Amino acid sequence: MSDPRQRFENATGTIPERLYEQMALIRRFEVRLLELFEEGVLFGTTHCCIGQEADCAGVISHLGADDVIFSNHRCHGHFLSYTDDPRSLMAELMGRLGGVCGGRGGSQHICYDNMYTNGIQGGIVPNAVGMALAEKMKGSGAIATVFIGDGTLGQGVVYEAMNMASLWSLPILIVCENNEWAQSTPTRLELAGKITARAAAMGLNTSEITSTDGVEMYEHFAPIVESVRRESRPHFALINTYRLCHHSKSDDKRPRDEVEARRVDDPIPKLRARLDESTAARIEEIAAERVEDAIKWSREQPFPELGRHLDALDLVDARGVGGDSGQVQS
Amino acid sequence: MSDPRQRFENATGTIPERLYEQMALIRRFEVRLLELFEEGVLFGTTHCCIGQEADCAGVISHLGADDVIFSNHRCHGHFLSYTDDPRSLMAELMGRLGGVCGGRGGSQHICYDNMYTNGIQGGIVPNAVGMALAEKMKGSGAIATVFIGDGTLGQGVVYEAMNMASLWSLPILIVCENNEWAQSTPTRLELAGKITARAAAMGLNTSEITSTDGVEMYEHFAPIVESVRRESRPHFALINTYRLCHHSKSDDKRPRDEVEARRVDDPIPKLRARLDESTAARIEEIAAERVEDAIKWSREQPFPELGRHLDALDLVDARGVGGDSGQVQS
Amino acid sequence: MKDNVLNSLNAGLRSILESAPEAFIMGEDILDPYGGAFKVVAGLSTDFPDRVIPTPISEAGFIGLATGAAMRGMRPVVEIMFGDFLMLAADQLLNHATKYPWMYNDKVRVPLVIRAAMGARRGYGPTHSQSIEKHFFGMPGLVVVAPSPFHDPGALLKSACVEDHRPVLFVENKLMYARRLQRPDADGLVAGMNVRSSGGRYPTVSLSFDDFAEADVTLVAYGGMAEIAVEAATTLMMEQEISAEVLLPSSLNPLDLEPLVDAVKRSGRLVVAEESTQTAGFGSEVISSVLPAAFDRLKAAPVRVSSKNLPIANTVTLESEILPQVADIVSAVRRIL
Amino acid sequence: MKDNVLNSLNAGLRSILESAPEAFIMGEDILDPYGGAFKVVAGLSTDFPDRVIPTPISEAGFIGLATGAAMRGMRPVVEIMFGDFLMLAADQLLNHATKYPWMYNDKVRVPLVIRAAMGARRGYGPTHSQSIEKHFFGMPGLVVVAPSPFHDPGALLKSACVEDHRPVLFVENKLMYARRLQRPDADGLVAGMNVRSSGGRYPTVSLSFDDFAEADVTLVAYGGMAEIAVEAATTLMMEQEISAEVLLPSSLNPLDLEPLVDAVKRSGRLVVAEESTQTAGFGSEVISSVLPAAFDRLKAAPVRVSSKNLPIANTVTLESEILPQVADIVSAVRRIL
Ligand SMILES: Cc1ncc(C[n+]2csc(CCOP(=O)(O)OP(=O)(O)O)c2C)c(N)n1
Ligand SMILES: Cc1ncc(C[n+]2csc(CCOP(=O)(O)OP(=O)(O)O)c2C)c(N)n1
Ligand SMILES: [Mg+2]
Ligand SMILES: [Mg+2]
Repeated sequence: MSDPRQRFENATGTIPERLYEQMALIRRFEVRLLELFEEGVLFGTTHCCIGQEADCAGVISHLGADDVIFSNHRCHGHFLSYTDDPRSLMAELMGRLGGVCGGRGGSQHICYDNMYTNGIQGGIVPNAVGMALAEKMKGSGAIATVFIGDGTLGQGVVYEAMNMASLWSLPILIVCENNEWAQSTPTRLELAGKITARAAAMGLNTSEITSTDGVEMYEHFAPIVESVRRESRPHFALINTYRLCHHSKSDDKRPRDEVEARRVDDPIPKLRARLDESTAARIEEIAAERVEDAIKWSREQPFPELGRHLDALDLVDARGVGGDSGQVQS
Repeated sequence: MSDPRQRFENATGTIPERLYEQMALIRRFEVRLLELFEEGVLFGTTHCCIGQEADCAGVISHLGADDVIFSNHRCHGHFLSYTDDPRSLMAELMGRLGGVCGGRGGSQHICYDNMYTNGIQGGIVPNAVGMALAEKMKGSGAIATVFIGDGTLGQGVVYEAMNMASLWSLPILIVCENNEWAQSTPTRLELAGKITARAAAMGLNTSEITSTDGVEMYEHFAPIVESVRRESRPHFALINTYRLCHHSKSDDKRPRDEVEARRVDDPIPKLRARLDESTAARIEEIAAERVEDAIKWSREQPFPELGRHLDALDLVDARGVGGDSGQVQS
Repeated sequence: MKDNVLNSLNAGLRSILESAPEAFIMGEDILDPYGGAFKVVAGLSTDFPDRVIPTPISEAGFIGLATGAAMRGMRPVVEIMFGDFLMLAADQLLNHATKYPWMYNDKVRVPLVIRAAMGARRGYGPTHSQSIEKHFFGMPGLVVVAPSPFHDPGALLKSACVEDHRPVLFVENKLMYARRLQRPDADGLVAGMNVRSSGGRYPTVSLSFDDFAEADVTLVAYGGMAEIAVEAATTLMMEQEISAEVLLPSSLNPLDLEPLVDAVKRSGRLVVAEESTQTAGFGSEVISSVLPAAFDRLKAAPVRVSSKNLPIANTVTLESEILPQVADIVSAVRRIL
Repeated sequence: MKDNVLNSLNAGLRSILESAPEAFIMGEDILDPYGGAFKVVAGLSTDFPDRVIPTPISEAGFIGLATGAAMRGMRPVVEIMFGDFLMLAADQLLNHATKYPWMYNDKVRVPLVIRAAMGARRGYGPTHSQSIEKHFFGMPGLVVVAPSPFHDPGALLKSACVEDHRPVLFVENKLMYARRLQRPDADGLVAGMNVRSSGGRYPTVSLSFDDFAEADVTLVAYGGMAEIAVEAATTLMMEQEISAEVLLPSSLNPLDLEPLVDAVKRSGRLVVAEESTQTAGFGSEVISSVLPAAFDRLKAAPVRVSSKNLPIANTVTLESEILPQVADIVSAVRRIL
C-alpha cells in the first residue's frame, strides 16, 4: 500500500531535497511524455502539470497509507508523488497490459491503492466526499483529499458535495489548484466573486497560498492536513499557481508573453536554488534514469487484449476477484 | 399581458389595502383548495403557501408587463399576485380544459403570459437566468425574477446559474423564501454555512429580510427590483419566513408546538391590523366571492381529451400556432 | 402489517440493515416521523439512527457520495423520492459509478443500490409520474431491476444490496406500493394461473392458464404493468379463450433471455407492455433480443404497448389516455392473432 | 478550405448567425484563437463577438440558460465539447427543455440546438469516447439528428436551428470531422454507388450498387458508422457479390420509417450498425419499428452490430476490439444470408 508520508519521512536528505526528488521526477516524466507524443508512441491526449509540481509534492507528502486521494485529468504529478511508481503510469499511458489499469483507463482514469482519478470535471468531488464519509463511518481515521482546478468550480455538484461535507463534518481536504486558466478560458471569464468565499459560505474551513515553492507548500499543508484529520472537518485549500505547459498535448493559444513572464515562477529552478548543485544534479540524474527505465520497461510490455471481460456486467460472476467488499486491491 | 405593477398602481385604496386584496385572495383560494381536496375534487397533490403570502404580493407588485417570473412547486400565491386570475388556476387544479394549461400541467406546471413554473427543484434557476439573458440581448429592459425555497439551495445548478448571472451581469432577481423547512427536513439538516454568503461569494448583490408583514415586504423590494433593472446586475434576496400549512396536502409532521408558536407571524392578521375592520371585511368578502366564482366556473368546465396532439413531436407541424418565435402567447 | 409491496420493501430494508453492517440508507426526507415520501423507509431511522442519513436536495451529489462510499467498502442504498429526479444524477451513473469497476481494471467494486419511485396514475403530473428507467438501459455495468407484486420485492432488494457487487437501479412503481403481494393460493395458483419462476437472483415469473406447454401469445411486462398484463390475460381468456402466457422479468437490464425465448418459441407471438414511452425502451430491447433465437417460430410481428409519446398530463382524463391500459394490451393481442 | 464535415458545420454555423438574428452560440472554450476543442466554431467569435458566449464548465447550467433564452425568442446553439458530458444536463433536457412546450399547453416553443461531439477511435478513453445519444431517444419532444459525410452537415444544422421549433440534439461524430464530404461524382455516383435521398428536413440517404429494385440485405447506419457501413457494403459486393443497400438516416428520433420499411420489404434482411452499446439503442428501435410493416417479407431475423457492452478503453487494441468494425458488419450480413 502506497504510503507517501512514510516514504517522505524515511527518505534521507533535507526536506528541499526530498521534495526535489519528487518534483524533478514529475517534471522529467512529463517532458519525456510530450516528446513521446511527438514520436507517436502515445494515444489520445494527456494533461501535464508542468509548473504545478510543488502542489503534488507539497500536499501528498503529508498523506498516509490509509488516506484516500482523488485526482482529475491532470493527475500524473499527483500519481507520482503518491506512488513513486513511474513504470506503471508510463505503461498505462502507452496503453500496455503492464499499465496501472491494464491500458483500459489511460491518462485520466487511474486507480492505484487508495488513489483514484477521473476525467469528468467536478463529479469526483462527491465521490471523494463519499469516501471520506465511508472512512468516518468505518472509523479508520483516514482522510480523503481531492484535487480540482479553478475551472471545475463551474460544476454545481462541487457545491452539493461541499454542503454535505460541511453538514456531516467529514474529513475531506479539497485542494483547488487555480492555475488561472481552464483549457483556453481565463479565470475571469469563468468565475465570478471570490473562490475561497464560496467554500467558506458553506461552512468549510479555508486557506489560500500563492506560491510555486515546494518547501512553502509542504509547510503550508502540514497543519492543514493535520487539522482535517484531527477535527474531522472539511477544508478547502486554494493554491494560486500557473500552468507552464499546454492544456493538453499541443493546444496552447495563451498569449506568449503572459506565459513567458511566468517562467520566473517555475517551481523546478525555484526549488533547485535551495539545493547545492551536485545534489540537484544527482537527483535529476536519478529522475532521468527512472523515467528512461519506465519508458524502456513499458515499451517491452505487450498490448492488452479483451480477455474474459466481454461485458461490464460480468463482474458479478467474477466472485473470486475480490470477495464481498467494495474495494478490491491490486 | 399581465402587468402586476400597473394593476397595483391603478388600484384604489391604501398600500396596505391593495396588498391585503392580493393576500386575502391567495389565502382564501388555498384554504378552499385544501377543502376541495378533502372533497376529492382534485387530483394528485398541491403545495400551498399559507404563511408566505407577503412574499407574493410584496415582490410581484413591483414587476411590470415585460418582466418575467419563474416560480416553483409552491406557486399559487405567485400566480395570483401576477395574474389576478383565480378562475384559470382553479380550473387547472381541477384538471379542466379551461385551466391555464388545459389540465396538462396541474398545480406545479403552469405558464401564463410571462410567468412559468416547474416542479423540479433548482432547474428553473438557470432557465430564469437564461430568460434574463434573452431580455438583455433583446434590449427589452425587462428583468426576470425566480422564486426558490431554502431546500432548493441543495441543487448545484443553482450555483452554476448564479455564477453565470454574475459573470454576464444579467438582470435577474433570485428570491429565496426560507420557510425553515424543506418538505419534512429542517434547514439545519440541509444547509451548512450562511445562505446569503453563498450568493455574495459569486458576486451577486444580496439582501435579507425577516418578516411576514406585507407592507414591509413591499417597501423592502421596491429599491431591490429597481436596482436589478437599473444596473442589470443579479440580486439574491433572502426572505426569512415560515410555512404555516402542510408541505403538500396532508403531510405535516413538524412539531405541533413549533408551528403553533409561529401563528403570531401569520401575515393575514398582521396586515389586517393595519386596515380598518370594515375595509378588511369587504376585501375578504370580495376575495371569498371571487374564489367561489372560480370554483363554480371551474366545475362547469369540461375535462380535456387528447386532441390532435398525440405526439409531443407534432409541435413542429402545428406551424399555425405560433409562427417562428420561441414564445407563443396564449 | 398488510402483505403488500410497501411492507415487503420496508422489511427488506430492515433486514439489510440488520444483516449487513456496511449497509446504510441515504435520501431525502427519510427520517421518522415522516419516513420518506412513500414511507418505504418508515421506522428505520428510529431503529438505526446512524445508518439512515437524510440528505439535502442534491440528487447528483448524494449519489456521488454513495458511489464513493461504495468504493470504500460500504453498501449504500439510496432513495430517489420521485424517479423523475434521477436524471439529475445521470452523469454520476454513466461516468462515475458504472465506469469505475471496468475502467480501473477490476480493482474496485461499486455495490450501490438506487431505489427510485417511478410511474404514474396518481395525478402527480408531468415531472412526478414518469417511468424513465429505459434511459438507463445499456450503460455498461449498470443492472436495472424492477419488482412486481408477483415477486418478493423485499427479497429482490436485499439480493441487490447484499449479494450484488454492481450498481443496481431498483425501480419501484409507486402505484404498486399499496398492492397486495400475489402469492400462490391453496391450489398453487396465482391470480387463477399456474406460476413458475426462472429462479436466480432476479427471477422471471411466468403465469399461464394452461400448463406452459403452449400459448396463443406471450405477454411480457414488468413492475407496475405486471398486474395490468395479468388482467389483460384474464380478459383474453374469459372473453375469447385466448391463452396468453404472462412473463414478468425482474431484471430489465441485462435481460434474462432464456425464459423469454422459450415462451416465444412456444407461442409464436409476442406483445411487450411497458409504462414508459415506446422509443428505444424495454419493448424494443425485448423484441430485438428475442428475434435471433425465435425468428423461425414467429407467427406475427411482435408488438409494443406503451405510453403515448407525450409528457404525462396532470389531469385524470389525459393521464389515462396517455398511459397504457388493459384494453390496449387486449387489442394489441387481438391485432396479431 | 477542405470540403470536409468540419468546414461544412463551421459554414453552417456562420450562415445561421448571418441569417437568424436571434441565434447565438454558447459553450466551453469557443472563443478564438482557440475556437472550440474541435474547431467547429473557429472564427465565429471574431466575426460575431457578442453572439459567441464562452461559458464556465457548467453543462447543466448553460443548457438551462439556453433553454430559458429559447423560450424568450432566442435560438441558442449550444456546443457540448465531448458528448459524454451531456449526461450532466440530462435533467434539463428531460424535465425542462422538452417538457415545457406540451406541458404548457403549446404556449411556448423551445427552439434549442445542442451540438455534441460523440464517438471514439481517437484514444480518448472511457469518458471522452462514448456515443450516448441513445439514452436521449424517446424523451417526448426531443429530436435527435446526426449528419454523416453523405449528408450536408452544415445544411442539416441550419435546418435544426432556423426551421425547427423543437429542442434538437445534434450528434457529431468526432472522427467524422476530418472526413471529406461524399458528393456525387460526374456519373452521379457516391462511393461507387447510386444514391437517393428521402428529402425533407432531415433526409435519409440511400446507397445501392444496383438500381434500388432489390438488394440482398438492408444495412442501416448513421453518423460515424455511415462510412463503415458503406465500406462493409463494398466489401460484400467485391468479395461475394452480395448486394447491400445502405440506408443512412439523419433523424434518429423520430425515425423516418418509410424508407426503412421500403428497403427492408425489398431485401427481406436487415442489419443495423451503431457505435454505441447495443441495449435499447438505435438498432433495437429500428428493428422493432420496422417489424410491423415488414414482417411478412423478412427472410431472416434482423441483426444489430454495436460496441461490446463495455466502457471504451483508452488503449488502441482494446478500443478496436470493443468498437464495431467493418468486419463485424460483413460477418453479421453473412450470418443471415
Ligand atoms: C464535465 C466536463 N466538462 C468539460 C470537460 C473538458 N475539460 C477538461 S479539462 C478542462 C479545463 C479544466 O480546467 P481546470 O478545472 O481549471 O483544471 P486545469 O485543466 O486548469 O488543471 C475542461 C473544460 C471535462 N473534462 N468535464
Ligand atoms: C430535484 C427535486 N428533488 C426533490 C423534489 C421533491 N420536493 C418537492 S418540494 C421539496 C422541498 C423543497 O423545499 P424548499 O426548497 O425549501 O421549498 P418549500 O417547499 O419549503 O417552499 C422537495 C424535496 C423535487 N421536486 N425536485
Ligand atoms: Mg485551471
Ligand atoms: Mg423551504
